[in-house]
Amino acid sequence: MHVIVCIKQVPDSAQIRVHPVTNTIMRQGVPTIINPYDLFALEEALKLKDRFGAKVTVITMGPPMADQALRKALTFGCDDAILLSDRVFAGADTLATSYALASAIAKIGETQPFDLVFCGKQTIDGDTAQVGPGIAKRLGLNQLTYVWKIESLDINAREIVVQRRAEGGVQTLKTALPALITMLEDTNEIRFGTMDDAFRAARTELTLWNAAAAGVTDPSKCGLKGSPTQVKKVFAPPPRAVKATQIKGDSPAANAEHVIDALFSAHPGMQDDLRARTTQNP
Amino acid sequence: MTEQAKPASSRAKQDEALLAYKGVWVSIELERGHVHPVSWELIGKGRQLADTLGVPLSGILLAPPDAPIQETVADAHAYGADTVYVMADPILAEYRTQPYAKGMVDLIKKYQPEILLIGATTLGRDLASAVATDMETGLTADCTELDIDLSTRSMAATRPTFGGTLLCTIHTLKARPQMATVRPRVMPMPEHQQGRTGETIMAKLEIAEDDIITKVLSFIPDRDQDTAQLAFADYIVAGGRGLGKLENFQLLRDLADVLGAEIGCTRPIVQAGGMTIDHQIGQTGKTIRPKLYIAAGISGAIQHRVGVEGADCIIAINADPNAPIFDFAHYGIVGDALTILPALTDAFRRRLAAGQAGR
Amino acid sequence: MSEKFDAIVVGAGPAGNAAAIVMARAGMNVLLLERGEYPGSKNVMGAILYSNALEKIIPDFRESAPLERHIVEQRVWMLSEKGHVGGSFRSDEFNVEKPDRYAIIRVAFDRWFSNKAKEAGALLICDTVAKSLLQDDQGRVIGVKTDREGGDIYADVVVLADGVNSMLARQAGFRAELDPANTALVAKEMHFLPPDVIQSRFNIGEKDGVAIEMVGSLTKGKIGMGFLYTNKESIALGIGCMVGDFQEGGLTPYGLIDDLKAHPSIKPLLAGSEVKEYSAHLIPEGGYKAVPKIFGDGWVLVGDSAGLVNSIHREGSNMAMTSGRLAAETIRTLKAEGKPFSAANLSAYRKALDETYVIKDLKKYEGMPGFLHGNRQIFSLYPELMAGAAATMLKVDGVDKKTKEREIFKTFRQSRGLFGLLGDAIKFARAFR
Amino acid sequence: MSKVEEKLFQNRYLVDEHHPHIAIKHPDRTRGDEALLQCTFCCPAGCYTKTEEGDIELTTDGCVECGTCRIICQGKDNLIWEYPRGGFGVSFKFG
Repeated sequence: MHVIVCIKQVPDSAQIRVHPVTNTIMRQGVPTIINPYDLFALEEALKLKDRFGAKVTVITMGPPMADQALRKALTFGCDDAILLSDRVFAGADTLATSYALASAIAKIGETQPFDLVFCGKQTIDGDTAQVGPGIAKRLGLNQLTYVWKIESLDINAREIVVQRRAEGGVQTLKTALPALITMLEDTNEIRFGTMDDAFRAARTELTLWNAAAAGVTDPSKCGLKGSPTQVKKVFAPPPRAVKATQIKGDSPAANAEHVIDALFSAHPGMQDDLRARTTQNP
Repeated sequence: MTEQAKPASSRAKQDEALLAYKGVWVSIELERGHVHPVSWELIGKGRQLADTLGVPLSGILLAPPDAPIQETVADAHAYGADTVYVMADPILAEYRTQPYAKGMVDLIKKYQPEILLIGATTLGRDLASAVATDMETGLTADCTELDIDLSTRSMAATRPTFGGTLLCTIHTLKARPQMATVRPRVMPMPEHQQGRTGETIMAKLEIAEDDIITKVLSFIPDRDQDTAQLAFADYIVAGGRGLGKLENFQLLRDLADVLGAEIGCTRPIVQAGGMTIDHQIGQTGKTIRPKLYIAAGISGAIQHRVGVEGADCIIAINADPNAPIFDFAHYGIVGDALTILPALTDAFRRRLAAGQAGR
Repeated sequence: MSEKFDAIVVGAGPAGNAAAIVMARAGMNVLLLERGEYPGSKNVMGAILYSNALEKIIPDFRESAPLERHIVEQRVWMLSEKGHVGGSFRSDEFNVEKPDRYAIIRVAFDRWFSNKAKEAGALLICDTVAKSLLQDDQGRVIGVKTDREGGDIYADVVVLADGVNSMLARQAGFRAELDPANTALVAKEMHFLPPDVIQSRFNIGEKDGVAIEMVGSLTKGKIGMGFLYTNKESIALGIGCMVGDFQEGGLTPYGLIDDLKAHPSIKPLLAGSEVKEYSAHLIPEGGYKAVPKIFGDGWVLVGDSAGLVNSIHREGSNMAMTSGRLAAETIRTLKAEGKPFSAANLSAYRKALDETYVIKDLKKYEGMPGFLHGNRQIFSLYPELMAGAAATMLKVDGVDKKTKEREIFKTFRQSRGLFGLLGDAIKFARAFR
Repeated sequence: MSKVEEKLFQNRYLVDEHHPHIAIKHPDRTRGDEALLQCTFCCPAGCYTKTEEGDIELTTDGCVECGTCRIICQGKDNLIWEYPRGGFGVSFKFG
């Protein structure tokens, strides 16, 4: 069994601050990390390695320094790591990214057929959740997004049953391999690799592919040229200084009445919405 | 943004192809007989964008035949849609990517809208990325603002980036339709103009069940879920160290029951074993975006604030008048949460008792 | 299958990197273990780099090392309640082709330094904590146990460069726990400002930097020292006291640094800055007397882990690099001669260290810790007296200078008494001799 | 006390959810423990807090791993002090 996991090296956005006075974006000292959502995909793939002895290949598209993210992924126990790096890819939006990754994954499939591709739900810098589905579409993989749990996996019958988060509930789906799974957050916790994993990560030769090596046939579909969307400007949101309106009441009961009056007048639909919810389950 | 210098002819040819795309479309999400409100919010926004561009606004509805289609189409017209494209087929009973994407892409290729808005629900996100890849067009997710740049007639989509610390404005210049998903409760609800009518165009779903590999085995609605769904909950009541002993959290549960709300807490409560980690709200816990968030006995340190700022309305109860939470809550009650919570519970129970008209 | 190396270095700070580079260059099979996510992620320092120690390891370090500013002005302030009195040494001497001191940012520097170790051939592994030493039945160190599964790693010699807390050496009973009376706790903040604002406030050019060392009443009679160093687009501000003083209460570390930030001499320098990091670190200040045994069967102790810090002159990282280098050179020689890494053979490391400034300087100030304890007034009284004296002398109010001098002498005598003043002067001189 | 929380918010932490690296050995016997009481005003990250009843509680989330509490409590057998698991805990951006 062979599983491919796509990861992305992103700036640790929790560390990006907006200067309170000048409202400029302060990026100093912001380290790069593996996109946190991808860690749930990595752990799920490694569980398949534990259960079925699956080979886990991790791939990322990015600048040369994205190799650090791959090395970190190896320390969790992945077997192989491929860095997709080429100037042609620079500035790619999600569509162009999914094209490049899909080409590379197809290239991997030529020599080592794969059963599953894992992606994180989204990235914390792009937040668009489109690369996974984009790859699935291009490679004709069955797309299973927001997966909560893999219920069963039958390699011989080429079948997988997953639970995924749907609108207002959880859906159980059955589909055929090969499939692409994007994992929901908080579904598992990334493991702490063994010492052998750490040594292998430090010593493994990373496979470096440029566009040609990755089997990209149409460079115009990559990078900025291949990106229909273009970021016009990045700016800091206007500071939201809302001071609480203090509810003045001489007793807890009076306070309660006043705040509910204020609440329902500010949010007209809320009383009916609440009433509808609570009468459903008395 | 100056147009990249391209040989005039190929750009002209390309512009012409783009010009063929006309009109604003909004995906109407009808699942299990219920239209997700974000669809109407987007019809309202779509109407605005269509009027700015001087083009028609259309809804697009994919649903099983036994769904309340007529009723939904009528509502769509009432909220402002000029036309509604309907694709009714039993295959569409439970959402699956393949049939829904196929249906939508066929309609897009046939009627060529220039803008397509989809609600950023789990269904909408899954569907939008599949459609965008098929159409090889641009998709901007979770937008907070949508405007038209009349100089290029292209849509300016503004969305949060880097985890919400920053915003960015994105254009889709050389691909159509310009796609965008928008989160629920971001755009205002439009007015329901009773009696407003419009056109309805039926279309056939060109895919058979046996062409579809993925099967839906079951669906369990959220209400029966045991684990806290804080990230998706509309109403949340949370407590912090200010409530004192863990037994006092029962007051929180009483209020939550009356409101049908989820219960949350701050980091120290999880550490003290008061609640499990999936109830924790804040920087190292969940980020919540409820309609109403009631915080009792929570000081509101920055680590908590970053997790709750997305709430529509925050009511804070704290004994300390200058607790930081009063700097970002909408309503504040300075007092002892142990007496105010029961008062709130009774007041809400009376107000929400069935049939009791608003005071 | 457990791994075997010629040498394991624990800690990728200045001492560890220095040792790893020297041994790796000698062709030894070296493992460099770092518990943090990347080298520097667990290290905190005021952050002035003195070039001499590093030049002996990487002579052309200036070409590639991430250096913030080279220091062109060194100021020494005694802070009083309302201001400061002090001197500053600024001269073109600093603007030589190879400046001797730079302000650096430790995370950037340590990552660079560890890359040099990797280039030399050392194997760097982060995210891994060395939990304890592996010893044979004679107590000889034969490797380390890490916090990863299957984490026993063997080596002929282990270089303990794990910093001031020196967990491994203490656990193995090679050295004692730190003494709160002789260990300083320093709180530090990184304040970000646009480069041109820093340059205008300190009257320096693009590459130049200012270092301010402070001592004073701000620490409310506790033995406390502060610093302010200018980086390219940030200012490192820190202040601390002995842990023993904090134990007496009345002053938290974050309260202390907030007081410093509000001090009239400091506040204007930081106006409009954005704090991007708050950290704290221990500094071993026991001096010569507190330096433990730094070698044994199969192990050596280098850097802060060996307490090699001369706090009077704010020297720590250079001593770490020198001790790391000397330990590695001793090991390299023994390896070449095929000799075992016994305590006797490794004692050559200590002998080499004795000949350098490291031990000589520590010996010179051997009495200083004791002096500072016994004479708290250094930190509370004298700064006030000196500031008062300066204010009196400089105020042009018609009072003749002679009367002013008598007045100043009267205030000194009143507070310390004639013999007190003499005693302080003698003890101070002796401690500095 | 709130002052230190603003400072800690600036730092980068990889909190190791289920493995706090420092623990009070006898949580039921902290009242009157002089050393632990000193930690409440010596710890630079304010990890130690005294409750109204006088017990000392420890939250290691904001710990900067300086070691001050360990050397204050040395010899009192009231504290277990270790480094967080590899890569976890505070991760300085500048140091």
